Amino acid sequence: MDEHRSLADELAGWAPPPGRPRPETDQVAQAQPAVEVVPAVEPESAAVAEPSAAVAEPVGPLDDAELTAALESILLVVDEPVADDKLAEVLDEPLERVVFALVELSARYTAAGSGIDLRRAAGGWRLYTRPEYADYVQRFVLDGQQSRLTQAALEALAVVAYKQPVTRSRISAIRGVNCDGVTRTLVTRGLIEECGSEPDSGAYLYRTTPLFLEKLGLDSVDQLPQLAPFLPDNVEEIADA
Amino acid sequence: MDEHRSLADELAGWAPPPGRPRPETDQVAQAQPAVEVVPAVEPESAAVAEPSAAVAEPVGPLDDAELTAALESILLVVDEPVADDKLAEVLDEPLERVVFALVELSARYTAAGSGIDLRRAAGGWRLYTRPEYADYVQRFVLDGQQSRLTQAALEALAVVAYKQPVTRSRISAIRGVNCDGVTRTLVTRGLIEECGSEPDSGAYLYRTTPLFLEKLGLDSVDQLPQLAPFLPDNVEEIADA
Amino acid sequence: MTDGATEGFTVRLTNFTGPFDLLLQLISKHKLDVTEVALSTVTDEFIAYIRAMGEGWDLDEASEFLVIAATLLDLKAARLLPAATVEDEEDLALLEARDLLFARLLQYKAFKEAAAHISGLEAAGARRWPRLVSLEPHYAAALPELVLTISPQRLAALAVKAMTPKVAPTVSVDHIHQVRVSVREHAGILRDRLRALQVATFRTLCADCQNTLEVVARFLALLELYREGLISFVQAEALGELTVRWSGGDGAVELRVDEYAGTPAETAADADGQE
Repeated sequence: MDEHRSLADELAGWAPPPGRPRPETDQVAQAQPAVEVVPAVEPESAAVAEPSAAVAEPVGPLDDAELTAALESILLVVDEPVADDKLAEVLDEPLERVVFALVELSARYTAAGSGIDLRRAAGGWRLYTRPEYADYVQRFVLDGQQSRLTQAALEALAVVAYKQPVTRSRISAIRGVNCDGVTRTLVTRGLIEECGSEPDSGAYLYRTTPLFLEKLGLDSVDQLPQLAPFLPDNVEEIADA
Repeated sequence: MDEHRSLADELAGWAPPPGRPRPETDQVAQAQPAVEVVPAVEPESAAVAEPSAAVAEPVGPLDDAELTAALESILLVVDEPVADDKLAEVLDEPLERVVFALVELSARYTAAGSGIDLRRAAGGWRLYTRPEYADYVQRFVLDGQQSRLTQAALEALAVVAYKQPVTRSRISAIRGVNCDGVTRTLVTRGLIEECGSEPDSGAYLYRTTPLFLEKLGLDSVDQLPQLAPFLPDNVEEIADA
Repeated sequence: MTDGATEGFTVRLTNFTGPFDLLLQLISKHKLDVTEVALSTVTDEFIAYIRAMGEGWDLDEASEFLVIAATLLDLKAARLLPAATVEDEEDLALLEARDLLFARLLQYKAFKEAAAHISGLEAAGARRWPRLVSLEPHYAAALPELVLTISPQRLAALAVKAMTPKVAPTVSVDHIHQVRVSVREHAGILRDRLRALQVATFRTLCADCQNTLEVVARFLALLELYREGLISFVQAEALGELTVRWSGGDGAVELRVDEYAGTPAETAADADGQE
């Protein structure tokens, strides 16, 4: 939420170019009709070849419009949030330029009231549907909707989010109930994962996953509100005593 | 290709409105801040609520901007081309209006030089990467691709082979970790495929493909070894061998 | 969890996720802050709710409820005495126990609020779907060819490995038909056993229980013995082993244990009247 607003701030006073002419793009399109053809005449050769060799080198640097369009194309095929530096690397463009283009693109979608929402999540960028149209989208998402988390699972998840890396027994101690079952559920749902073990006890440690951040629309756990305001200063010491 | 040209014909002489103001959309966005705002005064009630009950019915007919945005949202998540009459039915709008909105949206993407291409194919509409940017997309897709499956993917493949047809959440439950990612990899690699959905949950079911059999040198899944001879005792050694 | 009233006394249980959650819900029901007065106010209700739980306990849950119930009873008893200055070790221990309970309660409360925040984010996220479609065929065709050299035997072994449960399966007790048990009877068993052993863990004391209901009965019986001042509890860490110590001396002890609702004996009728 916050980063969304700050995104807008960043872009305040920045005028998107909605209808500027782009003759270059059209020329490129006409010059490369072969790309449109679905290949598969000799798929083996393409598959066996070195990845880099199969890819034609791009023709010179990208202008702003091309960069944005290339990002849109790539974002259309990603299946998890993609880091801006990976995009910069693939496009062979400076990171700042790519980040600026992404921020601008996201703001442009929002300003235009597009049903597509470009968001930063879990340290990367990905296209999402805009929540306003969830009712319609829902009818097309055939894959079984995951049931919402129970209160117990949410509490355990909160402890992991704020205390990570953390053992199951610590989660249990904070909640006052055994948490083995809900911990297992959270691992199966991909929201938390094991990350080594505590040196002394050998007990598994758990942390939240990128999927957790993505499902919650967070870029990092730092965006969660501070726990401290809820807590008197000395609670931790007393509780750990 | 053909329908692409016919689309272009259809659109000949049609002027896309690249930068027209859309106050309605902004109003809608402002009228629904609740979706973005973190509520959670009574988390229990929210968590317990039926998914369908949580969905507010759309408020009256859609204006042009909303209709277009709703279409964008839907098209973002559909994998197979979706027929215009199905879109019209779900949106509860006249077919002509929906078709017009789709054609207009496609033209707008093209006119704006967007990296997103809305095309009619196989009797329906789907978002594709724009061919001009195929080189970049391909570079991105090939970046870091492995020719071997990870241990996790192999294990998920084994579960599908013996439990098919099986849902992703079942694979995750069996393996005790989230398997959405590896399942996608196996689908992309053509080793497993969707085969309908579970009646109750609507979750996709997966089964192995002929390519899987071919790679293993089998004629049918019936030729897979029986699981009975393996005792739990030595499972670890054999599997890790 | 449990809902509604069981015969004997009327309590309306909302879903609670543990002893701290139950305490907080009770305190907020009385519109109180988390104070000593609040704890004292809800002590009886807390114990009443524990009684009403009946089925659905497991040993791990029970011990934590028991420790908290014991602390609450201690605090309540202390409040009934004329306010005295802290002079002996027992008072000091009580103050420590109280502070620890407050600290853990407030800590839990903070995480519960954090969980509410996360729930809100989850709800908002559930109205947003990511782009997740299969690769356009010409890109998929360009992927490096897959090397898959696994043998069918190894695949079978992997399947078995994946399907072998990673954790000890828990035995469900849901199917066990309900047996009526007597708290008074179990209090007697525990009294005899503890007088002989002097010290025993809760787990040991319940080792011969045939079903959950018997564990609950032992649990309630321990509370009764505690209330009578015959035993004390020691627990090194939260959810750790709960140790019970006999402090009733060597002489014969008459138990004044009221029966609870659902007891087979005819004494069940007056169970709700007890305090």
